[in-house]
Amino acid sequence: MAWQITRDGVEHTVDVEALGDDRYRVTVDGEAHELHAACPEDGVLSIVRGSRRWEADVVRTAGGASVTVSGRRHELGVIDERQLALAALGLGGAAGNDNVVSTSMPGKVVALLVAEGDAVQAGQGVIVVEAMKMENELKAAAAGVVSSIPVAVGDAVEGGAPLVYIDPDGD
Amino acid sequence: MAWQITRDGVEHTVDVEALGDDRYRVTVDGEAHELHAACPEDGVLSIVRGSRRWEADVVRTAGGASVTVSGRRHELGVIDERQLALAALGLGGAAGNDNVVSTSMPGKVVALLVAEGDAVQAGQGVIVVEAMKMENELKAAAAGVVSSIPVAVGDAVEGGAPLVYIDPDGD
Amino acid sequence: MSGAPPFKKVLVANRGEIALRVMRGCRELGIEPVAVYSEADAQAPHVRAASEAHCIGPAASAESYLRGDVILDVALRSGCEAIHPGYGFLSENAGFVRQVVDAGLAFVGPPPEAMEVMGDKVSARRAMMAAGVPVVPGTADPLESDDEAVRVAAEIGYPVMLKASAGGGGKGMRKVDDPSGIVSALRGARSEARNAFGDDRVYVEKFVVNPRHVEVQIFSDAQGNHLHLFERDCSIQRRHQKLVEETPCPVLSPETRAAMTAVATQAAAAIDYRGAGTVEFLYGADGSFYFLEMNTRLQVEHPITEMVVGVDLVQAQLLTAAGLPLPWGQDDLQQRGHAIEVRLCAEDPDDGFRPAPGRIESLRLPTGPWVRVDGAFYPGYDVPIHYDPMMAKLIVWGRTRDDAIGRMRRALGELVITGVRTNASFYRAVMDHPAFQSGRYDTGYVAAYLDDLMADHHDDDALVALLAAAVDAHRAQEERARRVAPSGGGGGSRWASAGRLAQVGR
Amino acid sequence: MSGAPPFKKVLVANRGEIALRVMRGCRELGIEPVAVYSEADAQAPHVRAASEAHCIGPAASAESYLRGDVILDVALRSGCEAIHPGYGFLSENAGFVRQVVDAGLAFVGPPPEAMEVMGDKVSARRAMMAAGVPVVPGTADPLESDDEAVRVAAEIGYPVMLKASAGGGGKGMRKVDDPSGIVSALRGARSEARNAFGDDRVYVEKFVVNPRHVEVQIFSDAQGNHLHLFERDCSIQRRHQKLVEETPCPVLSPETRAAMTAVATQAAAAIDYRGAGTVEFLYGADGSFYFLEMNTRLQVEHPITEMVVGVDLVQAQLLTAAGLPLPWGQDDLQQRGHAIEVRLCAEDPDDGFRPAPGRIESLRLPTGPWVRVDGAFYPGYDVPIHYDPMMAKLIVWGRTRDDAIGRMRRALGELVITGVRTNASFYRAVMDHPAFQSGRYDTGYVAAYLDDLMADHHDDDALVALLAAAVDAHRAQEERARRVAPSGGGGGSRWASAGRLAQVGR
Repeated sequence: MAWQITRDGVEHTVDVEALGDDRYRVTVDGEAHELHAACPEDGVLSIVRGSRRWEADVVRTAGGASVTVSGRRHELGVIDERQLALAALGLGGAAGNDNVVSTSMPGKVVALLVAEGDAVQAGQGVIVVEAMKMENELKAAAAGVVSSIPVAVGDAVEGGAPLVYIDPDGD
Repeated sequence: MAWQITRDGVEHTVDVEALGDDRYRVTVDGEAHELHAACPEDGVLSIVRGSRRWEADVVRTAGGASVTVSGRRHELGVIDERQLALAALGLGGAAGNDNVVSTSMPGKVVALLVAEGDAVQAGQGVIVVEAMKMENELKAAAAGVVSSIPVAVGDAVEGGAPLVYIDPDGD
Repeated sequence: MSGAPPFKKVLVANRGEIALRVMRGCRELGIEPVAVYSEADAQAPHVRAASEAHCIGPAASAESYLRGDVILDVALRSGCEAIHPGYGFLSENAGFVRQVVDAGLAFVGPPPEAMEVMGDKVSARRAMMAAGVPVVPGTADPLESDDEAVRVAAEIGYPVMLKASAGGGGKGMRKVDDPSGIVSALRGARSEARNAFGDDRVYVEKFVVNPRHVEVQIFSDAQGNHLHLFERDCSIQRRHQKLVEETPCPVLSPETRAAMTAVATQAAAAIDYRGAGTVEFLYGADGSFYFLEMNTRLQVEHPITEMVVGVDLVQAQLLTAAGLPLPWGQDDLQQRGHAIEVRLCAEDPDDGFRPAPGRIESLRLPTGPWVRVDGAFYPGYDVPIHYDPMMAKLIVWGRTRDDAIGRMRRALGELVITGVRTNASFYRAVMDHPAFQSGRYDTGYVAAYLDDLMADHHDDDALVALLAAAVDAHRAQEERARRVAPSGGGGGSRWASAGRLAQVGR
Repeated sequence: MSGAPPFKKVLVANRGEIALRVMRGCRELGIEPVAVYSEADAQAPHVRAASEAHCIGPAASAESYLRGDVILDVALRSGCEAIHPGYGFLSENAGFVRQVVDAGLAFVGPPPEAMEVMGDKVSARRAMMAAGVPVVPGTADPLESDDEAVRVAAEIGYPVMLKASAGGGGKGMRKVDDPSGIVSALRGARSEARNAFGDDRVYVEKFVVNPRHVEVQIFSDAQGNHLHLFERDCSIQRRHQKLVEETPCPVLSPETRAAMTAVATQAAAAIDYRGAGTVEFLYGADGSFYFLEMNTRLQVEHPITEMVVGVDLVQAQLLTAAGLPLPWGQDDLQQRGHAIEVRLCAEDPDDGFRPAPGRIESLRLPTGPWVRVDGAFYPGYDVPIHYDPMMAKLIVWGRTRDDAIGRMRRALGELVITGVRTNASFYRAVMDHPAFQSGRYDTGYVAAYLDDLMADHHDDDALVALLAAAVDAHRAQEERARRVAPSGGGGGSRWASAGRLAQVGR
C-alpha cells in the first residue's frame, strides 16, 4: 500500500510492506528502510532499525498523525492512494487549507477583527480566541477576501474548528 | 436490567437503573443505592455516594469482574437475567466449578500427582505447576474421582486453564 | 503518626497540582482532605484524589474558586477544622482570612494583618525600610528639580533609572550611566511621560545591573520563632513568569547568603508573621540585594527547598496553623545537594508559548532516584481552557549542581506526554545550554537566548517519526480490513482495540 | 556533566527494575546504556528504556542472562567499555569477571579474588576472623566429647545452639539455655542427627536471641579508600526473603552503629575490596552483632541508603569501575532522616504469596514528595512467568521514622495495579501494625504476625466494589446494544472503546 506523507511541508511517497512478525519494509521516495515495529503499549510503536531502538508515540489526527520521538512532536499529513486518486479528480478533501483560519487550541471567540466581504492581507489578524486566561490573535495566511465566518463572539470553539474562510486572491 | 452478582460466595440480586447524566439507582437485594458513576479514565469508575468518593478499577473477567477499591481487589461473579434463565434450564455455563482444578497462574506443569480414575480426598494435592521459579501444588476442593486430565507434564498452561477434572462423590 | 493529627479534616480551597500537593501532606499526617471543584473540574485530578469533594460553582474562577463565602460554607457543613488556600485564588485575600477565623476555623497561612502590609507595594516598602531591610535605593516621590535629580542620583550611585510616576510599560523610562547624561535623560523622560500619560512627573531609582531573582523561604510559628530555609534562584523567567528554579543559587557567596537570610528572617519578625512565606530580592551582579516583595503563602517552587533542606513545608504549615511549634529549629536546617524545578505547562513553545489545552492521550512520567513529579494530570484528562496552563512540576535533586542537571536531562528524556503540547522540549534545551550550565545567567536569560533554545536538529528522529506514521497507517488499514471481514474472533490485536486510537474515525 | 563521562557505552547484563536503575545512572553521567534481553523479554521495560538492545537467547536464564560468553560478545561487538551486572545472574560469578577483564573491558564490581573469598562460607568466615570481624562464636569443627561441649559452651556463653555437622532443616538442632541442660541436649541432638543423616557429629554455636538482620553498605575505590554508608535493617522477612527494609535501624545505639560500621570497613580493607558491597550482620537483642556474609554487588535495597545518605551508588559504581576515586570522603557522609522500602511483587498474599504473573491492566504510580519508584512495568505489560516476581520497589523518605511511615501509607494509598495480583495490601497492613510502628521487631516478625497482617475489614469498600461491578455490567450491556444498532456514528463513549476492556469478549 502506498501513502503520501507530508512532513515539514515536504511530500514523500511512502510504500509499506509487511514482512510478518512485526517486520516492515518502508520505502520513502525510493529508499528502502527495513525495520521492526512492535506495539508494547497502546499508542506506542517500538521501532528497531539495526541495533538502534526508538519509542514513537502515535496519536492519529484528522489529516494524519502526530508522532512524538525523543520528546519532540512531529506533525505528519498522511493520505492513502485512494484519497490521492480522489484528490486528483477534485473529489477528495485533501486539498490545502490555506484559505481557512482555524485554531489548534480550543477556546472562546472574544473578538472578530474582520467581517464577510473584507479584503485581508497575509499576516493580518482576523479573529481573537481566548484560552487559559490568554488572548490569541489568529492571522490570515495569505491575502484574499473573507468569504464566510461560521462563528460569533462568545462562541466556544473546539481545537481545529474553522473560524474564518478566506477566498484567496487570484483564485 | 437485573443481575446476579456473587461476592465472597454470597449471591446478590442486583438491579441497575440509569437515571441519566452518569447517575444510577442500584438495588441490591431490595435495598436501593443512588450513586454517581463517571469514567474519567479507561477502566476506572469514580463512584460518588452522598459526599463520599471512591475510585473503582474494573477489569472484566470471564465470569464477572475484578474490582479494586482502596487498594483491595474484590472478585465478583456477574450473571445477567438471560444467562440466569438459561442456567435454570440447564443450558448455561454458569454452574459452579468445584469439580475442576485449575490454576489462576500461568505456568508449566511439572508433576501430576494423580491419574484418571484415582479417588482423591478434599485438600489432596493433584498437580504441580511452576511459575517464577516457584512450584505450586494445586489441591482438590472436594473428594471424588479423577475423571480426566487434559494436560501433561511439561505443558505450558494459561491462567484459568482447567487441569484436572474430578467427579464429585455422591453426585 | 506520633500523636494525634493537628486537624481531623481540612478543606483544600484550590485545584491542580497544588491541591494534590496539599492533600498529600494532609494524608501523611492522618488528616482527611476535602476537595472543592468547579463544574468544569468534576473529573479533575484533585477531585479524583479526594475521598470527599463538593461542587462550588461554574467554571469561571470568580464564580467558584474565588467564592470565599461558598467555600467557607462547604468547610463548615463538611466538618472541616481548617482551610488550606494553596497559592493563587484566595491565598492572599485578607478579607477571606478574617471570615474563616471569625467562623471559628483555622486558616493555613499568616494573620490578615501581615498579609495586608505585604499586599500593598508602598506599605510593604515602608515596613521593610523600618525593619532595616534593604530596598532599591531611590526617591519613590517625584523629583522636584534637575538639581534634586543630580543630587539623589549621586547619593544612590550610577547607573540609575528614571521612571515615570504615572508610568508603566517602559514609557518615560531612561537608564543613566553617569552624571554627564542625567539632565538630558530627565528632559527626555519627562517629555515621553507627558506624551504617554499626560503627567510629566518622574522619580529616580538605582539601576540593578544584570539582576537575578533570588528569594528566601521563611517560616514562623505562633510561638514567635522565625526561621529561614535558605534561598531559591528563580531568574529563568519569560515575561515575569518563572520557568526554572534552583537552589542553592549558583553564584551566591556564603557571606551574602548569610546576610540575605538574616534580613529575610528580620522581615518576618517585623510583621509578626506566621506560617510559610517568601521574601523576594533583586540580586545585582555587584553582590548587592534589594527587597522586591513578600509572598505570604506557599510558593509554586517550594519543592526545591524541601529537597535540599529535607523538610516538608506543607506538613509544617498544617502543624503551625494548629498552633503547634515548628518541628525543627534553625540549627537543624542545612542545605544538602542541589535541586532544580521546571514547570510543565500545556503550551506550545514553537508557537510563542501559546496555551494549548486539550486531551492528554498518553502520559509516561519519569521515576527512579531523586525525581519528583508534583502534577495534576492523567491519560484521558481534558486540560481545561479555564485555568492556568501549568499541569505539573518536575523536580530533581543531585549531590552537586552538575548531578542535578544530568538528572533533569535524564528525567526529561523519560517523560512522554502526547495529545497536548507542552514546553518540555524548551527545558531540554535549557539543560543543554552552556549559559545555564555555567550558572552565570540573569533575568534576561530567556530573552537573550530564545533563538538558541528553540533551534532543533534531530534528523534521525524526524525520519523515525515518518516511518512510525507509515507503519501506523498500514496497521490501521489492516485493522479496518480485519473488522470488515469478521472472521478473526476474539484474537484482535491490542493495537486495534486501543481506545484512544479508535476514537478518531480515520 | 563536569568533564567527560567515565565510559561512553556500558552493557547492562540484567533485566527488570535493576537494569532500569543502572541505565538511569548511566544516562545521568552521559553514558549510553546497552540492553540485552531474552526472547521472552522483547517488550520488557528494560528493553524499552534502551536505545540499543540485543537478544541473547531463549527465555530460560541459563540460556540467556547467565550466558556470560554471549553477553561478552555483544559487549565487544557493540563497542561497550564496561559491563554492569546488576544483582543476581552473573553479578557474583568470578569466572565471568575474569573473562570480562581478559577481554579488555571493565567489570562494574569487585575484583574476582574478593568475590571468591566471600563466595564461600568457610573462606569468608576465616578471612573475617583474621580481619578481626566478629563471627558467631562456636567451634565449626565437630565436638569431640561431652567435656569439650561443656567447656566451649561456657566460653561462648549461654544460650547456645547445638547443630548437626551433616545437618540442615532443623534436624539435630537443640537450643540449650544453661549448663544444666547441655549433656542431655547433646545426647538428643546426636541421636537425632544419626537417625536423620547417619552421622552423629554435632558442633556448638552461640544462639543469637531475637536477631535482627542489619547490614552495612560499604564502598571502596581503586585508590584504596574504604568507606561505609551506614546501616540498613532488613529484618522483615518471609522465608529468608526480605520484604521491608529501613534505615537507620530503629534500635541501633550510636555506639553499636560506630562499632558495626568500623568493622564493615575493616572487612572491606582486609580483602582489598573495590566498588559497592554489603556486609551483613546478625544483630542480637543484647546488642551483640556477628558477621553473616558479604554481598559483593549492589543490593536490592540500596535506594534507602541513597535517600538517607544523599549519594548515588550506581553513579559511584561507574566512576570507581573506571578507576576514578570516590567523589566523597567519609566525613562528607551523614545520615539525614529515615527511608523505608517495600518490594512490590506479582504474588498473591491471600494465597500463600504464590507467584501471580499476568498482564498488567492499569497502573497508577504514587508521585509527589519523597516517593521513589524503582520499577519495571507498564500498563499492558505481561509479567513473564520465567523470572523473579519482583516488579518494583517503592521507596519513601521522611525527616523522622514516623514521617516515613506516614508517607509510605500515603504512597501505598495512591498506588493502583490491576490485572496482576500484588503484595501491596500486605505492606499496608505492616505500616498500620503496632509492632512495626514501634520499631521493636526481629526476623520472626512476619511469621509471628501473619494472621494479624492478613486480616481484612473493609465492608464499605466491598459494597462499592459490588456497585461498581453492577454499573460496569450495565454500561457494557448498553454499549453492546449501541453497537448492534449502529446509528451513533463516531461519538462512542470512551469507556466503550477502552482497549483493555474490549479485549475480554464478555
